[in-house]
Amino acid sequence: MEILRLPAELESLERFRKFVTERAAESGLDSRLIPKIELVLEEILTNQVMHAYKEREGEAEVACFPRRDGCFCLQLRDWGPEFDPLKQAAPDTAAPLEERRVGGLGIHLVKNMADHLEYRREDGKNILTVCFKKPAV
Amino acid sequence: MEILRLPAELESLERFRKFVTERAAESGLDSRLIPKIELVLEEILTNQVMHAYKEREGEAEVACFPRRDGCFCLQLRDWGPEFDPLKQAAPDTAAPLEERRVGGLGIHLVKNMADHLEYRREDGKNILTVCFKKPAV
Amino acid sequence: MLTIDESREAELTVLQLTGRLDAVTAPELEQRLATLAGDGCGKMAVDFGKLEMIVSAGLRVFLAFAKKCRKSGIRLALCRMQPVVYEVFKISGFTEILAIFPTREEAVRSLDS
Amino acid sequence: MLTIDESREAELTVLQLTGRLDAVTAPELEQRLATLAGDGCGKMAVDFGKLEMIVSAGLRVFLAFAKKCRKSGIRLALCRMQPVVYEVFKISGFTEILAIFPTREEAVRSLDS
Ligand SMILES: Nc1ncnc2c1ncn2[C@@H]1O[C@H](COP(=O)(O)OP(=O)(O)O)[C@@H](O)[C@H]1O
Ligand SMILES: Nc1ncnc2c1ncn2[C@@H]1O[C@H](COP(=O)(O)OP(=O)(O)O)[C@@H](O)[C@H]1O
Repeated sequence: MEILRLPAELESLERFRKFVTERAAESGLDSRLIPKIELVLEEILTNQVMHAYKEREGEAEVACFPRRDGCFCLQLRDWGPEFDPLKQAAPDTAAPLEERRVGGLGIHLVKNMADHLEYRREDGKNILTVCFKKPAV
Repeated sequence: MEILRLPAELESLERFRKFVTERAAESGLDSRLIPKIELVLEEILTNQVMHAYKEREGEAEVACFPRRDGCFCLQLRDWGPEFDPLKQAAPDTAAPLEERRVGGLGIHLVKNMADHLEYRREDGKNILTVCFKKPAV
Repeated sequence: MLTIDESREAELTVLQLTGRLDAVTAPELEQRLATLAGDGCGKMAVDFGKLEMIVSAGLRVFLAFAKKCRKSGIRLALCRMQPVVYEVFKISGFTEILAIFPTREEAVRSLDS
Repeated sequence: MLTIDESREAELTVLQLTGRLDAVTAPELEQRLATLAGDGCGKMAVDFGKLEMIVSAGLRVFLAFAKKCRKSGIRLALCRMQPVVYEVFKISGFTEILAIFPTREEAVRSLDS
């Protein structure tokens, strides 16, 4: 398990991204998976910056680890108020243009891109684990 | 506070070093202090690899943060058995060549290079805090 | 990093996006689109050929802009999305409400008809 | 990264160290010194001019080698240490037990006397 903790701010996105993509590449993951992993990472980090900490300062932590079955996993942690993204209602992606609400797509994308998602609240932390299967060759 | 956690192995030294020197540079530290900080970092990490975990695997964590008085601080953590380096006896640095024992200089160097050192044991972790004063200009 | 290259020919504006459309760069695009709409642009094609990644902050910009286009009569077509970018539009249901074409020619042609 | 450049002239071997002498690179130097001692080298100067950093693993190599030199009659001189490297030798008491000179000329001259 490798861990990077940085201030929860948009300026940290790039360093988190490098940290994760290097680990993903080392783990021998198919490079076509990398953009999906980046998307998931950025959506969750952005939510931590925008929603978990709103106007106040805080920290975000990203851990990378391989699962025994060969999946590549991320764990994202913040010290914001309890928030379970898996309980969010899905946006109506079938509404016509005029009726579509702007926003609310980040968690929906995360749910669709990840192969496995798990949320837990522990020691005052939100802990979201996201796993990606290595595609069969 | 920024934190990096990696497997405790010599291969991680270089990444820890980059992490710390980039933070030190960002903090506006005098560049002449950097080699001292690197020395302290490497001595402690090497001890974690060699002694805290001996033959077994484990993790090392490095945090960087500024202290209110302007000091640049590192915090090094491991999950090895309790070990307080501040309680180690100083080596005899005045013995003639024939009588000098090989080794045992790492902690001595750390004590001499750092401006402030603090050890505590917490939650099964060894936590060593090391601070460096910004030299007066 | 996002680069926005613009070319104009009469009523048609073509934007070429290069790089990443993420939470950091989305405001730049939003700003640029607002300026173009204010300038009275009538038809716009956006070429995604060199865009490597888009996140929901980028989708948000396109949805808001498409709504504005609908109201003010600007015609909008998107084209040349890489597979992962297209997948993001697809999962979000945006492929049903935006005009997306494989090639720039088709996108431009659709704006003329 | 550590580079060890070697030049020989009759009985004298000069090693020039470039880079960092740390826990990763110290074994390389230890190995090289052992080979030289085994080859029957009689006088050795080590030029630290391009060595940026040394940690205790590097000191360990020099102390062990200096002991071996004393026993086997090899003459050893070190030179051109950067301030931080010299400080490490000083704090460890090594400036008292090893011959350290500001210039390479002085180091080589000391081996002849
Ligand atoms: N980490 C978080 N803490 C608290 N609330 C959150 C968090 N992440 C998301 N939310 C809430 O869930 C909503 C949906 O999030 P998301 O799908 O990412 O879309 P967006 O952030 O664009 O609104 C957000 O608007 C916010 O109210
Ligand atoms: N993290 C640690 N855990 C347990 N023992 C340690 C640790 N660090 C150092 N030691 C002990 O302290 C001794 C002195 O350490 P040090 O001064 O760094 O010299 P060296 O590692 O070269 O022996 C080591 O030999 C070891 O026995």
